[in-house]
Amino acid sequence: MMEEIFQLLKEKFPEAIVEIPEEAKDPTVVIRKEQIREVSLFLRDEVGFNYLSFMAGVDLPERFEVVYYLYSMGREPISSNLGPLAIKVYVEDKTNPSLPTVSDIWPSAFQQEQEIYDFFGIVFEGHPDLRRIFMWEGFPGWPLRKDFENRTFTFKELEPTRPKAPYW
Amino acid sequence: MAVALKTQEIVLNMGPQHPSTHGVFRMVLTLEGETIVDLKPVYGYLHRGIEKLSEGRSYLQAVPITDRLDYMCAMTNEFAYAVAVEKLAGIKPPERAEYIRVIMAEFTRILNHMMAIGFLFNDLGAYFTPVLYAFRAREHILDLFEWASGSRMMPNYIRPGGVAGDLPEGFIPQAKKLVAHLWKFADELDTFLSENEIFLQRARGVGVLPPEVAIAYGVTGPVLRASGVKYDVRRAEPYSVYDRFDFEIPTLPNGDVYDRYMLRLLEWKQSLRILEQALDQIPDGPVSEKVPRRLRPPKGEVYGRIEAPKGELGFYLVSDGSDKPYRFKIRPTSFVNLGVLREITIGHKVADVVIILGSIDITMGEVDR
Amino acid sequence: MFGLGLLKGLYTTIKHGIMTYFKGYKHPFPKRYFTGRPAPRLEPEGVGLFTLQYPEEKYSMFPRFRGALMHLRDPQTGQPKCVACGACALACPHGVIEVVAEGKGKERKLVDYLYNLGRCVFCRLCVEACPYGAIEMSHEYELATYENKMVLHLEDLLKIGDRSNVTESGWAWK
Amino acid sequence: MTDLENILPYLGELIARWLRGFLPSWLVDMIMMAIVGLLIILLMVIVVMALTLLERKILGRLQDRLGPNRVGPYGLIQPVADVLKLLIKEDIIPEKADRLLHFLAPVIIVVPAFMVWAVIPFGKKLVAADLNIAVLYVIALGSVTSIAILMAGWGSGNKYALLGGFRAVAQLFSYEVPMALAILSVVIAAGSMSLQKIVEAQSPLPFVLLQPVAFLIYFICGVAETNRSPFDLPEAESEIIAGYHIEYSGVKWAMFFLAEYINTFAVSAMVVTLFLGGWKGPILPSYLWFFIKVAIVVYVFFWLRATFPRLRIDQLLNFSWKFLVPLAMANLLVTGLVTKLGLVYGIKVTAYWVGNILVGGLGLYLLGRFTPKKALA
Repeated sequence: MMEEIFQLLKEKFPEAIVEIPEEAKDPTVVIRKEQIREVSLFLRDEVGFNYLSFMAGVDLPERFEVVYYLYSMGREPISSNLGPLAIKVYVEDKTNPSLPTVSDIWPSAFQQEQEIYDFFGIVFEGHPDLRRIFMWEGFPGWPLRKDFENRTFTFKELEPTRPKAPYW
Repeated sequence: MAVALKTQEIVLNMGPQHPSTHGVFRMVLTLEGETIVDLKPVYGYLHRGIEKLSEGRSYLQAVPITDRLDYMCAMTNEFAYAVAVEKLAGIKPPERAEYIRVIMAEFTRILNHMMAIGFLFNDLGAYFTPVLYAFRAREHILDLFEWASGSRMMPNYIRPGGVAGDLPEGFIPQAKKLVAHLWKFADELDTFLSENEIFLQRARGVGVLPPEVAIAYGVTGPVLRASGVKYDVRRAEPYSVYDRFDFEIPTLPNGDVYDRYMLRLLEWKQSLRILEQALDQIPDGPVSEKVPRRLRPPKGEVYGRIEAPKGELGFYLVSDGSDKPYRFKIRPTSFVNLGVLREITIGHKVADVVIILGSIDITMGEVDR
Repeated sequence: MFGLGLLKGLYTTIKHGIMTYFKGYKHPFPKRYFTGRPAPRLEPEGVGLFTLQYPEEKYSMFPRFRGALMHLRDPQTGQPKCVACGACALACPHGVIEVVAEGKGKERKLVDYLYNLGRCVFCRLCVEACPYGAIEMSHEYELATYENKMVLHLEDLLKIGDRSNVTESGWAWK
Repeated sequence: MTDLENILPYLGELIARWLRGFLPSWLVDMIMMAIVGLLIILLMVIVVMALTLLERKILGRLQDRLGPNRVGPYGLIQPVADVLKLLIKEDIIPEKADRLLHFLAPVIIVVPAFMVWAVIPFGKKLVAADLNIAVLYVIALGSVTSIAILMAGWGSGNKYALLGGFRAVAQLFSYEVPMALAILSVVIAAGSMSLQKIVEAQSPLPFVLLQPVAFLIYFICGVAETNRSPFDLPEAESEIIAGYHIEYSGVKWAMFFLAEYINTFAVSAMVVTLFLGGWKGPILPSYLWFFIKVAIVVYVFFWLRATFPRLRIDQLLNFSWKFLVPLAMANLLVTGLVTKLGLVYGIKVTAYWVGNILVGGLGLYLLGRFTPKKALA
């Protein structure tokens, strides 16, 4: 099943696929970040991956990775479930990481992208409301990056960064 | 109304200190009269950085931390984590451990559903009665958990590779007794609440979530199945020993608050069916595989998921070969389910927002992590 | 017909209300003036009074209950079994334990054992890590203090161990 | 028994006779009225204290709990502790509040609550003022409450309070209409507006048996008038937290609390007086019968609170205007027709019954048809 999908992707977007790692535990395909929207639309509409389970950012020493886990669900097709299919996007630029949003393709990406922005500082171009949702706007640093200073912050340090009420 | 009366919109802050936002959730509502025009969820009041904390701990030390994600159903959190780690390290837990896990997970599901129903009625204004009845039955379940693991709510019982210890003597007869009682309690709640005309009026046709929207927003669990989508990880991607049990995935067509309530009741009964089978079939044998205390799984990444009471709960783990996870990502059920809140509340009244939120059934520990 | 569902609901609540006088924990006199034996856990019945008047009535704890940490003594010598290997401190997810020891190698001797109760999550990972069976979770759960005395020392932990009448670690997990 | 029955009027007469010895009679009348008023206020405060404890105890029992049990044996001194706590609590006035309205609202809400008791007959001879328009007086006083609630809602300068105030006004105004109509059918059946006369008209059968539909309507409206569950929208705990009294604390909050419980008690007393035969009853003195009956009605109030979820505001108003008002009017029509026919008692009772069952059954059937169903389509 997955082989066919990979074949389909290779035919349709030959230049978009960076690699298909063989040793991965879940079927994985690495997509160039410029083509992620087209590939996503294709996977959603033509293949039927209508359910984006989650998105995760990973901070590797050489690059950022954003992982999309796709499944499919429908009204009745318990037997015809696709997935999982992991799409990976490498974000090579570590200083100003950015990639296109998929929040209009899978609305569930809306909050997930906010979360990744909040924790990794990866900007999703075209996201309608990209803001920090767990930390406050102006929190120093991106907590889940590996270079984040892992220590106790004092109140005095953080207080000036906090937005003043009303802040909605 | 033919002529709409123009009124000034007011911005109402619901939460973080509000009796029915289920914790420290905050909604910024824009109201026209009592009708919701806009809703903006605000998170982060319970953010503890669990993902970051877990990256600094070994695979075993992260188990007590997963307990504190969705503190209502700690057992399933551990279960999901164990499934992920076992997939990562290639461990196969023994048979008896799998059965114990299923028993614990199904008890947790019942516990969560009864509390969800109870708190839904609290939001509806039933002044604590269903909640306290549910608390009462929950206490019996928690007694079992305490008996087996030593702690009511933070059991730290299901570990990668098995469970912490075998079931104590007399556990299974007591559990069977409790299952019989829970059948009765389900029926009692059914007569108590299901036909209540006030509840029907409040809940029918409120917060309707169409299946397409539900899928697009990644909603899982009872909320999804109440919209008529037959999707359950236990059947879609069977983990543990769920493929051995005979049970159904109930779905309901309307996707309103009432259906979400009803679906929890139906699922509760299916869980009891699983429990009856599991308690009968449980084999003897060891309960834990030999797993080193400092587990060093091979390099790679993995996503392990289970059907938690609230929906799909998964852990995305990236290992770099060391004894600590390189990336510890939680796929939080409540957080993803909450994404659809704005979509289904706009146009309803203030009183409906709280019950829609209650019917989605969130735990802030899992939303904010 | 409208109202049948409402009547069913009313029937359920009044049934519970009446049954509290007959089933469950019985309090013919205000229990607070007669403190007695530990209360049993109720059998699952569904009706009956469920209030336990806490400070006077208490549950008896399950054997595996995880309360505060305690140190066990060697029954022969009466000395603490702990050899200050530090496995517990390493296993703890929250850095609760600090082992203070003297000497190196065979000479290593336990001097003090700092247990930060304020940070403990009672997960029992330290006990499982202990190769000598020197520590165990006690059944003590009323741990609130008026002073900021959250760090327990070796003698406090030994006192808890003496109180709890346990000689073997992991006795409940067999 | 007659001694017990007459003990309070006799005492009053004794005091009055003694006072007349050295005071002009108009002054004596005034003093006697003041004494009666004070007695009623005192009684009400005690009743409220008892009610707060009873409510918590009863709710506790219905929920498998014990209720308050810490202060004194069985928690009997709990209300005293509550009152003390409320009295010594800091009184906070929000910065954005309209200070005058914020101050006046608790005063205004508590006065009509006490005033209702002037006309309610506690016993055969125990009524402060046997007005011949007592029913009108009670209805009129009931509507004053909504002004105070609106004042509190607006004056607090809080959005939740404002929502609560809006809800309260809409609710109280809507439920006054069917309430008045329900009382009217009782008045027609009794042929008088004086509450004493209405009580006396209920022999041998109380009006609950003759006018079950009016009883139901009045009871529902009474629950709504006192803002109690399932009609507690103005102070909906889970939605708008406490509604109009969210910004009140200490003594002012206690005033709202007092008024609410007195109103609950007053509505129960009105239900008893209008429908359950008032102080009538065998053997025991009349005032005891009155309190026993009121206690039963109050228990039902608490029972409802423990069982039912709350309605939504639009459903609440629909229920009043589209169901209760037409039903009350139909009931009024039936009552008027039957009374006008001037039949002998036995036939009249049967006619009432038939009419009520027809009206009530039809109403409930229609309501059931328009209620969503459990059926899983």
